[in-house]
Amino acid sequence: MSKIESLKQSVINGKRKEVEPLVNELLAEGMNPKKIVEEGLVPAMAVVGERYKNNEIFVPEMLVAARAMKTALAILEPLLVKAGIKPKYKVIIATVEGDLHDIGKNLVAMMLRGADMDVIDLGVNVPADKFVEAIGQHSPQLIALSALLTTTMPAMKNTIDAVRRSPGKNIKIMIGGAPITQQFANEIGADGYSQDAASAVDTALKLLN
Amino acid sequence: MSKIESLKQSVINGKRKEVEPLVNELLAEGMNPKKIVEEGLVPAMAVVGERYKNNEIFVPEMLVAARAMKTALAILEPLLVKAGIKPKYKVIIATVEGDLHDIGKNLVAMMLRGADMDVIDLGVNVPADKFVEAIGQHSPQLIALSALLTTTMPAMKNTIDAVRRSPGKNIKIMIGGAPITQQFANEIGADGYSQDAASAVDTALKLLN
Amino acid sequence: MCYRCAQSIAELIDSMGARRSSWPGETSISTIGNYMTHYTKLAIDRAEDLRFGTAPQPVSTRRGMIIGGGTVYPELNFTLPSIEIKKENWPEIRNHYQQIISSALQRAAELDCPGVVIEFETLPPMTEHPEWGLEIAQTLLDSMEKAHATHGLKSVLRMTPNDNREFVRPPQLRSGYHLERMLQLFETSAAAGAELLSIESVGGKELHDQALVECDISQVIFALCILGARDMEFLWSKLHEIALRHRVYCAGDTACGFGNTAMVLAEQKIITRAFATVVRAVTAVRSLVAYECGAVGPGKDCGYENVILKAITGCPMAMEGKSAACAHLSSMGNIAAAACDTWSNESVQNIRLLSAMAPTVSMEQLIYDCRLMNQATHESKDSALTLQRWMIASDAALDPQAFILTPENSIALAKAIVGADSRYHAGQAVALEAIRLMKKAHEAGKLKIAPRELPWLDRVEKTVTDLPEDEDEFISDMMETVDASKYNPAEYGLKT
Amino acid sequence: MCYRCAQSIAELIDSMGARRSSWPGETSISTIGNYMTHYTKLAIDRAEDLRFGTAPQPVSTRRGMIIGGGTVYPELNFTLPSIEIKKENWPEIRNHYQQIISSALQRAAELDCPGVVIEFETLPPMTEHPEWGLEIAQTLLDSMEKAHATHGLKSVLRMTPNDNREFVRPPQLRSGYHLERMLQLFETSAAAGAELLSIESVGGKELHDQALVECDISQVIFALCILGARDMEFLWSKLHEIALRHRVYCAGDTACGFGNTAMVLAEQKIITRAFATVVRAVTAVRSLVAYECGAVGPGKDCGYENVILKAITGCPMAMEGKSAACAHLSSMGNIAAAACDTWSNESVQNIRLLSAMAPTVSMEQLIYDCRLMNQATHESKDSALTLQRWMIASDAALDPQAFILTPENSIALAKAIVGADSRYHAGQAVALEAIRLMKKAHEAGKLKIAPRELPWLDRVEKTVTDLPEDEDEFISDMMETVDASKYNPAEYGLKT
Ligand SMILES: [Zn+2]
Ligand SMILES: [Zn+2]
Ligand SMILES: [Zn+2]
Repeated sequence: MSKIESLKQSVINGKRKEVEPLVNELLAEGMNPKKIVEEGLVPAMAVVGERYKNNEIFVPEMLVAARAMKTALAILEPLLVKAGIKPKYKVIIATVEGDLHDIGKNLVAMMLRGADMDVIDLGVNVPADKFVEAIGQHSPQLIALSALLTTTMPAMKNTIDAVRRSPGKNIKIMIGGAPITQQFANEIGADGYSQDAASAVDTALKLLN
Repeated sequence: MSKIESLKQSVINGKRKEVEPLVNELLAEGMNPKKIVEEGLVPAMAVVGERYKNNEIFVPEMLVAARAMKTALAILEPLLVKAGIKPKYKVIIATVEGDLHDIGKNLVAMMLRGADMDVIDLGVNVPADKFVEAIGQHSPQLIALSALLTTTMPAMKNTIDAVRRSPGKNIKIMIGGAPITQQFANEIGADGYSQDAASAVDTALKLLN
Repeated sequence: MCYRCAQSIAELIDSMGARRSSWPGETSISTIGNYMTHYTKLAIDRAEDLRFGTAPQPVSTRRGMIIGGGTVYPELNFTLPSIEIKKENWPEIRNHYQQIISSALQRAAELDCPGVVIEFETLPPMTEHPEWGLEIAQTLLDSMEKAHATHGLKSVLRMTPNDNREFVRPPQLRSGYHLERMLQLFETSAAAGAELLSIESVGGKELHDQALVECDISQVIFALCILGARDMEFLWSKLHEIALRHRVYCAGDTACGFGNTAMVLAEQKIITRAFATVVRAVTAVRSLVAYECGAVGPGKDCGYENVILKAITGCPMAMEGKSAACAHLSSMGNIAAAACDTWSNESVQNIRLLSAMAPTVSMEQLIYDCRLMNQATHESKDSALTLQRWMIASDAALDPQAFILTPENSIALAKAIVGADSRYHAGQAVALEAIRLMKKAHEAGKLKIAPRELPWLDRVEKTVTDLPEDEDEFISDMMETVDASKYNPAEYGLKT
Repeated sequence: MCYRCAQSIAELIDSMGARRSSWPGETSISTIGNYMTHYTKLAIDRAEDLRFGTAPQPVSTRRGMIIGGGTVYPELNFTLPSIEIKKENWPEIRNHYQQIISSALQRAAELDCPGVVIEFETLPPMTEHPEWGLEIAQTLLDSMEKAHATHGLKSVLRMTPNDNREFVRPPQLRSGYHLERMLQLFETSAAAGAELLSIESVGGKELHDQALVECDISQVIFALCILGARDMEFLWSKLHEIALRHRVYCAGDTACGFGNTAMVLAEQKIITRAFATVVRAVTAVRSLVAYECGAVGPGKDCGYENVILKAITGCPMAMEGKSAACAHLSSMGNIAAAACDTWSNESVQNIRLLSAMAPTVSMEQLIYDCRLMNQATHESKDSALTLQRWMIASDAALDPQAFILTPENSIALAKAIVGADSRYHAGQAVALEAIRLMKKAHEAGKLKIAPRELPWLDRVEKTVTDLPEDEDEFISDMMETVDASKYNPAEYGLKT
């Protein structure tokens, strides 16, 4: 097995301790940090995501893999920054105003990170104006909104309306949460809808490409 | 009991055979046909409607009363026409396109007639353009639409849209039927919503006054 | 095709096994295809044998479900939310059905369901354009096949096109555009793999609606036992031929637009419960015609009269009660399950509830209801009867319609029907028997009937008793009385 | 207020009748108000006594419902459809509740329901503005009074304000804006006539969410048995005082945000069912605290752990299963009813179904479910146990959580809890007992656990076994491990 393949397997299996030496060795061998991310980490998380989607593993196992990836990134990121390399996509995610549910949002954030996106998590109960402010600050390519209460679905619409009136009006918006449907997404002018955390990455990539 | 009171009671109790001589006697005594309608027939049907609403009687009993009223009207109407007296309000009623349900519509028609309205029943499965045509022909003050299928609710909206684009665009529109809600009425621009046949007269009068 | 088919022929058919769980060779079929069964005795004549999950003539499906063979299966129905059915919306419409079926079957598999009946009751434009109805049927069948391959989940499709013949007024029943398209949808979906054929046929409804709101029992009997029955004979003979051609089953009709309309009007206090109860009893005469013409069940869910038909025919029956509250409120929430073989939610829109889409919610509820019944049956016949006893006691004393549909009373009504020498007489007999049962129970304090309802019982009884003995006399009396503009006697083979 | 209240005092309280069906004179109350019950033995220790409709300590309401006195009552919940809760929408919002309650009670009266529990679970802004919550509560109470006057329909209101304390992050639990307003809504609605006080309290949830998605049992026990329990002690002592002041009942809390979150995550295959099952067992330690602080039931519907609490406390319990499928799918559709005293739909939006508005549909379904149970009970204790046997057999073998909540297993879990000398040890003991029950049953072929779930059982067992014996050591270990930014130990009376 090649070293990059070993790294991939270590991430898949969540063997955090194996990751650090492998990354250092690869760097010592002169491999480009960007290549390590693109050929080691991202494919590893894709495998993990696929296994989860096929009901072969559960989220805790994904989290362990995500942590292993994070260990690698902790070494690689400073190098990437120095070389001016950034993740291709930046995403802002939040649960809307009046709603405190964050498990679903957190899962989606984790999965997007696994797909090598830069995810800025604004937390829960986020008012529309705070959201617009954050967009101005971070200039994301994608916005992801979550709501779990029927009575905070209107807050989702308000947030989208506020974004559409702001300079960031053309940014793609995806939404999700238990009471949300494709029809509601159409009604309030969201660009995408994800039925569950597992398909969030697919939805995001469809919107971004 | 005064003779007009006797007439009222006969209509309430659906004694059709008593009605004809009583009306003729009242006319012979010089009573104005309009007064016979307003003080004998309409209050009788109001009592019947009230009893039905209070669950004291059933619809078949109402129908018998309505027939007794019709017997009276058969004598009075030619006189009223000759004197140029018409019911105060004209209503057009129909079940919308694609929908064949007519029991509810028929009940509402009966109740509106009991309130001395001139009801033109276009039947079931009535397309929007036919509806607009009938409005042009009859110039009603009120339109009543019925739908029983979720999938013919859009036809209700289409009909209202067509009316609103026509010369009769300011005519009041009320709607009803099993899947209909006040919220749907608001959404499609109906002026009123009646939850059941029993309250249709109240809804109609509220819109007309 | 005459009604009074010789009893000897009927018995011959019985002995040939025409009413059986799987199709025999084609030869025997074609020879019996042209004859009708005339039921003169009951398939089930003891109340203890009229119970859920078990029917003397079970129906076996291609994937090995045996309906009436001991297990009650959930039967799921669904419809679209508010959306116009037209070409532009077609992708969205197809998505709805795709989403409904995959989520519902997924849940059924998760809950280890032993098998599922899926009913596709089309919407009128899908019968008018049979290619649309077929496309959705195919979508459902594909998902069902996939669920079988992936999870081993057994399922069968009941196809219920709309009876659009009433779009012409007065209805054009025996020919024309709507009949042709309806038969085409039956034919093509049977060919595609829909194994159970059903319909809510409408013959007679054009006079029955008015009869209901006037509580006119004469016109009810005319509409159901004369007009409706004649139309069903016409229609179900056609369906029988289609079923034979594709080796699928005629499953049954329901007097939905008759008995259920009466029931719902009674729930809304528009007419009396007692009258709706008499109507229900009379509907059995009409719905029976499907079985006379070769249907083998499971009878269609919304026919509360099905329990009477099960006693007569021995065929398995779909029923619906508390878990169909999404479609209509009912006074028979538990008792309706007493003799069911499939247990249905009747219909629910594909809308979002807090947990999941509404059809998936219905699927879960039905599965748990069925599990409870199957547990009892699994234990013993006595256990099944114990659960049934509580189902009956739950509802029977509180509502006249629930009361006449106890297994015991259903058998009494069934006897009144098979004991009569014509459908007209059967209608009279079963109406009088229903009234007798109600009165007796009310007097014994076993049944609650509201005081303002009681006079109606006497009124209806007197009317039925005063009807002429002779059917032809009755027909000509009625033809003089009813609103002649509303129907066309020739469409029922009646001379004007 | 300390956890290890002397047993002698607890027994004194028992002997004074502190846990009874109606309030005694004020004097005895005020003397016992400051002590906590420490359960050291079970109120129900035989499985046959742990059944639906019957609790050793029934609760009597003002209109004469006796919950736990032999009859299972429907408990109806409802919420708004998608609508923003703000001043401008208030008339529409009030109309929704007005329409919900009048239609649902109307249906209950039509179906001769012996009594109804109405739960008003507010929406966050209605607790933040207690005058809003109170106005809706008053609307409900008025309709309930009217239904009693008109139809003789008995009903009682359960008031469930929101625990908004988590709107501040980390949550501010023991003081501040949200606590004050929540207590104000409890106080005013109790004064207005809400007889049952409940809440889904959130103490510990800020750490539990993360523990769930990581399947970290140590952090689960820390969140539930250390943090959550301490917060409940604080909160329920306050509620106890309010209840005493207005002579109403503390009904109970639920670990909804804990046990049900785990259950739903497991249904969605995000975490394993086996882990969710262990979490459920541990939630009982936390939910029990309400009863230790004076709650008398009926325990709140969504606490599937309630059956364990019923064994310990003898108090009646609300439960929910198949007829709450509108709110969440569940693997315990039938078994959840095995020991219920009220039977709930959990929650449903006020949206239109084909028959009626969804809350009315739920009301009808619950009533029929209850009728069936009450018929069995009415017949005999043996009959009730027979129905219960089928409910259990329906679900227990198919799902680990259903399995550990059979009456027999619930008693085993309850014993593990009362046998422990602290909540920390109770949490460990009940987790291990749940694992033991699952493993044993799986080995005996009595319980289906998916192969990919099995390794988790060993993993969790080992973690629990390896936890330190000493509670203080555990606490300081955990305080080092958990994300300290997420919670404030001082809000739980923990020293940092
Ligand atoms: Zn039907
Ligand atoms: Zn809850
Ligand atoms: Zn709840």
